Amino acid sequence: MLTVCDLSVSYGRFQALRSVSLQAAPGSILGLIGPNGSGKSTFLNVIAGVQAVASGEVRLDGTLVPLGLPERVAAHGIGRSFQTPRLAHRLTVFQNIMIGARPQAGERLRSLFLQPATVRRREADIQDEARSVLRRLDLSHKANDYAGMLSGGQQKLLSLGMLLMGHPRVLLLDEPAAGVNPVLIERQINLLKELRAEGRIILLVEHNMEMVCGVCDRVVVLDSGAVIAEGDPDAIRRDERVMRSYLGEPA
Amino acid sequence: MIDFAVFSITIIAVWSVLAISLHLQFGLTGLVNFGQVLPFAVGAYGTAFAAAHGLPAWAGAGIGVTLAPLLGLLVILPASRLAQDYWALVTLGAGEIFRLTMLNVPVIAGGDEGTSVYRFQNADLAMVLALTLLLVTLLFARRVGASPLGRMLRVLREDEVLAATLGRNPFRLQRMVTAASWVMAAAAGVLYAHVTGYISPSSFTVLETFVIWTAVVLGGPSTITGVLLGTVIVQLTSVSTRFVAQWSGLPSDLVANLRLGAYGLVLILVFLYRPQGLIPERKLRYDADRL
Amino acid sequence: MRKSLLAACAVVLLSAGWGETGQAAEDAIPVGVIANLTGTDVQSSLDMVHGAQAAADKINASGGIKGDKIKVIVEDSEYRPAAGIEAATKLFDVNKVSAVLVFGGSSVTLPIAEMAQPAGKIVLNTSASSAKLGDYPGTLYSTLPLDDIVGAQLGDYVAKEGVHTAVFIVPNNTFGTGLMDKAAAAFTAHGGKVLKEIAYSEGQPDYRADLQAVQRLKPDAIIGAGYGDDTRTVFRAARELGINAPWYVAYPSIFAVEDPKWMEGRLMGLDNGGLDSPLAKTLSLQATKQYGAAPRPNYYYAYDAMTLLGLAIEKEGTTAADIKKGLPEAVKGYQGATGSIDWDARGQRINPPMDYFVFRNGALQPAPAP
Amino acid sequence: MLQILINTLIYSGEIGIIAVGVALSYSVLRFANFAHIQFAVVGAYLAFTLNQFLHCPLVLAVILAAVLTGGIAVTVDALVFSRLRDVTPEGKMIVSWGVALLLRSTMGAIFGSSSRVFGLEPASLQIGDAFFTSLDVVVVVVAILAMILLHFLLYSTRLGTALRALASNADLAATRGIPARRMVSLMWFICGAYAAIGGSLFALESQLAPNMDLIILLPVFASVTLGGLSNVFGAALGALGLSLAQNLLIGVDFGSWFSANSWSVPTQFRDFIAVGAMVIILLLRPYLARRRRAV
Repeated sequence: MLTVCDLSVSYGRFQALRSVSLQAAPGSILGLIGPNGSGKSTFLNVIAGVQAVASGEVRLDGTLVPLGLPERVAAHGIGRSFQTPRLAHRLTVFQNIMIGARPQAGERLRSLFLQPATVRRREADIQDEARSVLRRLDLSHKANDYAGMLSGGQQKLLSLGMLLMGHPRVLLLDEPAAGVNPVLIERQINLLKELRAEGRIILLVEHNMEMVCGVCDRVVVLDSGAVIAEGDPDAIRRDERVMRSYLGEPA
Repeated sequence: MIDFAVFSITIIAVWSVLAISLHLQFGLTGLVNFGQVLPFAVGAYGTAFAAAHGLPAWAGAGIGVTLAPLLGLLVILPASRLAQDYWALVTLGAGEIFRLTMLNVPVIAGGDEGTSVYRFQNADLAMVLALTLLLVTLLFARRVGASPLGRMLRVLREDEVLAATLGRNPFRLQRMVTAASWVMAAAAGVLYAHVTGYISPSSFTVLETFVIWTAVVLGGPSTITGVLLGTVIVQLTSVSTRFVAQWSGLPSDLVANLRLGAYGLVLILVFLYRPQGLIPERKLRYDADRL
Repeated sequence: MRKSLLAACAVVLLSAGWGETGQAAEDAIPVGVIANLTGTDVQSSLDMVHGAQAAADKINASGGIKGDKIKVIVEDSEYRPAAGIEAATKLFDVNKVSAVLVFGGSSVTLPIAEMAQPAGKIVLNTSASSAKLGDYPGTLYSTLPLDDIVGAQLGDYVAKEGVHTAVFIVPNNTFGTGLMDKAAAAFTAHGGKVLKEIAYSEGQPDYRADLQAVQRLKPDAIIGAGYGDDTRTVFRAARELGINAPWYVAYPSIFAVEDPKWMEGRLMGLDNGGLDSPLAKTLSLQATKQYGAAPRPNYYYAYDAMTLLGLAIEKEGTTAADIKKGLPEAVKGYQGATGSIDWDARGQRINPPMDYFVFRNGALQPAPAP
Repeated sequence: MLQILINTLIYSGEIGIIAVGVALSYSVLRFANFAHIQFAVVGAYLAFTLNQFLHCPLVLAVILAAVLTGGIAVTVDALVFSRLRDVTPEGKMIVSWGVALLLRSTMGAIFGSSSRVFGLEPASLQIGDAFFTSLDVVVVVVAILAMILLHFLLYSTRLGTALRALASNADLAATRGIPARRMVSLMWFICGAYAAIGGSLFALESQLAPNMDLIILLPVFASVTLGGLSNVFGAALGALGLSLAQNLLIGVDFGSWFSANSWSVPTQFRDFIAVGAMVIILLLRPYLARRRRAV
């Protein structure tokens, strides 16, 4: 269970988040929607530790998740993808997938020089896993292309694949469907459903209502940094305040 | 000719170690160290300090090789939170502070006048030692570069935040690289001191740093072959301008100026037309279809 | 593409390298000259090269040494120890010289001596003056007196002029501080009091900040050393600050006077003597004609060094061991451009002729010895 | 004390004019431009050539040198930096070193490595027990005028507004129809011209040598860092602060506070103060920045 309690963030006088609280259970997908600038990305950033926070707490299964320390957050099994995918552009797709694996014995100088056999074994395991993840994403044919050469949609799939290598309990996904062609969106939806079935918690920030309604179990609506509505997708579709804040967007 | 060739090879080997050290920092990890001459100078001055105070040579080497990574950590500790161009200024400044200290505090190692240190009487021995050091650093850098660690360092070079969200501590990795590569540079400094037999502040100016940078950028910062090739080209150009000056009959000061200008031109042209250097990073291929 | 590039580099470098060794002529005696053709103080350095060349030309014009001509090979030291050592290695090894003439501060000359000693080669020092240079007997010979000699003379001179309190102003380098230490020791030995020692960084746009303390201390005199355009800036700062104490300096001829009217009678100093010899006058005229300006003293030191080297080679032979044997012989009774040269056992100049000068009517005029 | 203030003004005038250009180009292009220092040297050489060989009056020579150096800066941008859009800031910084090396050696090749002097003989002036020269007055006045002119350019003209818009947000400025290309060229021109004036003043006060960049480099970058890197007038204030710190530390007799003996910081530590200040400010920067954000 992921519990977020009273999360607030402010830059000077501007309040980016106003005491946001929410819960997400294992094996569920929580949608997070709201107009541009409503604080969705900030919310994900805070949970992922990328952004320093003013107040509030995040717990995963009762354990406090440290804020402002991305590497420690990741160790708790929380992984985040970004709206503009963060990738190592000058590494290949295969290498990008591999760096998602954790821990890697070969990243410590001592094991690198003193336990070469361990390093080699772990590396072989990682490669095997990377192959299966690539197959799952249907990206095997791009394995030896530079990540920077992929299309936007493929880059989003790739960053999802990097996350999977770390076996996260919680996935924070920032607009995985934006600018992606329908075929790849379909593939992502299937993937998300599989991940839900595996018992993971998924927080999905998305503008594409088709995707949100298609996969989310529950949806939270943010506006100006505050939660204005929460419920199942159908209820949210009918909510008047949501309609107003989305103004013009077909509900 | 043989002695001069031996001397030149020794010097090229020393500079190659410096270039490999910069390869680890910049080529792999993306750390812009504009004070690369600092660990080099610290190594040399450890030796000079020992010589000036009657300590044995191994003590001097010990001082240099321990002090350099400590200084490196000191510089990078807060600086790791800085953008790379700030860090460049910090390292540039740190290098100058060290040089000015050595210049103005003669108690340490003779001030402007410098200090004589033990000089290898056997030039061949010096060359063998330099090549051995080069081989050791080369094997180390190769092992690191081709390992999962090297892969993660490259991620750091591309995007520190990505490395952090993947559960790595970028600062820990940067500290590790700094410590390791500054030890290398310091070792090169120790060796250099014993090769030249004389240490004074004028050998460790900002210009030295840029000779190393030119070599690394020219050859290709991300590959070991690249930085070695770059170093060989730059050092041979430097040596051969002596011959060119005599041969062409041009005044030596003009030739020396042209040489410096050529370094500048190389930096510009490489960035304009071949940003990856003469030898770009090789793509590592994996078989994705195997079951 | 890559391969062809590499090949091209290799061809250019190798042809440059080997082409040179091929043409080392058999019937010429190669002599190395290491000077800083780039870096600081290039002008004096070039004067030195010209002086060495003038002496070699003279020897060659009179038929060379036993029929062999002297071939002068100039290498750049960039005023950096590393480049100096590289230059020396190249001269000793590729050009097979037995002796090199060196211009440059002691930070360049010392490392060269350090490597020439085990190699059994000879270094002739024409400009550095650190007392440390005396530590290489049999390797390093100087045609100018070292700081221990000149500094002591300067200290004596100032004390004998009736000065009781003084401030030192010198550039912050081996030359400046070395001279200061020796002069201060001699000065205090005569009962003088040093109020402050100022070592300024070279190349600054302004030395007022450096000189302010002098204004307060009101010394009887300023004792100084320095050279080039920095001294002009220092003088200007002193003039602007209203510091009217007289200046006693080593080598006044290498100072750049800023305002001759203000300087009138205010600048005094001692210089290595002998430059009023007929030989020096002839050389000065010749150099002025050739290069458009009267040369600095390094010209004469280099001239003497090259001539002595020629004499030594003529007496004993061309190897370094021959030259080592020949030099002490050659110097006996030699009347050079810088007067008679006496060497102590280390090969360093003692009892050098000293000239005293005072600045009057816009130029340095001879002054009586104290 | 008055003397210390006067010395501070003069030195900060020389350094400040050069430093504002570094800050200006940092604010627009986001990289530390080492080539800028070399523009100062080139400008000084041009002024020297015009004045000594072509017998231009000094004032005209400096103005012409400023214009020419501005032109050189624009050319450098067109040939090099404008074609490096996609290169990282640190890459551009390395290239700027390349440009600096090239310019320096060109100066060395043309004018020789030895130093030159203008050989002015300015009159001595005195206020109380403080001394200075007519040239010093000119330096300070020119520096102040240059700052006022720059302020006017940046804050009271449409060009300046456009330039500042470009500095604060390049993408936004582009959408507003600001011709970025021309603005950047203009910026290079201003930088080159200011560097040339600063370099000429520096050379007039002392001497001219191809490697004088190394003497200017550290105090200039220290000033710019003190001023916050991308803050143009911060850089000028930084020069003032740095110069004051240097002159105070050197000029004040600390010894007399504690004993009868006079003792002050030896003057050779002047550069030390500049570099030390730069490194300390840079090292503290993340903490300062964090505090600012938290408030």
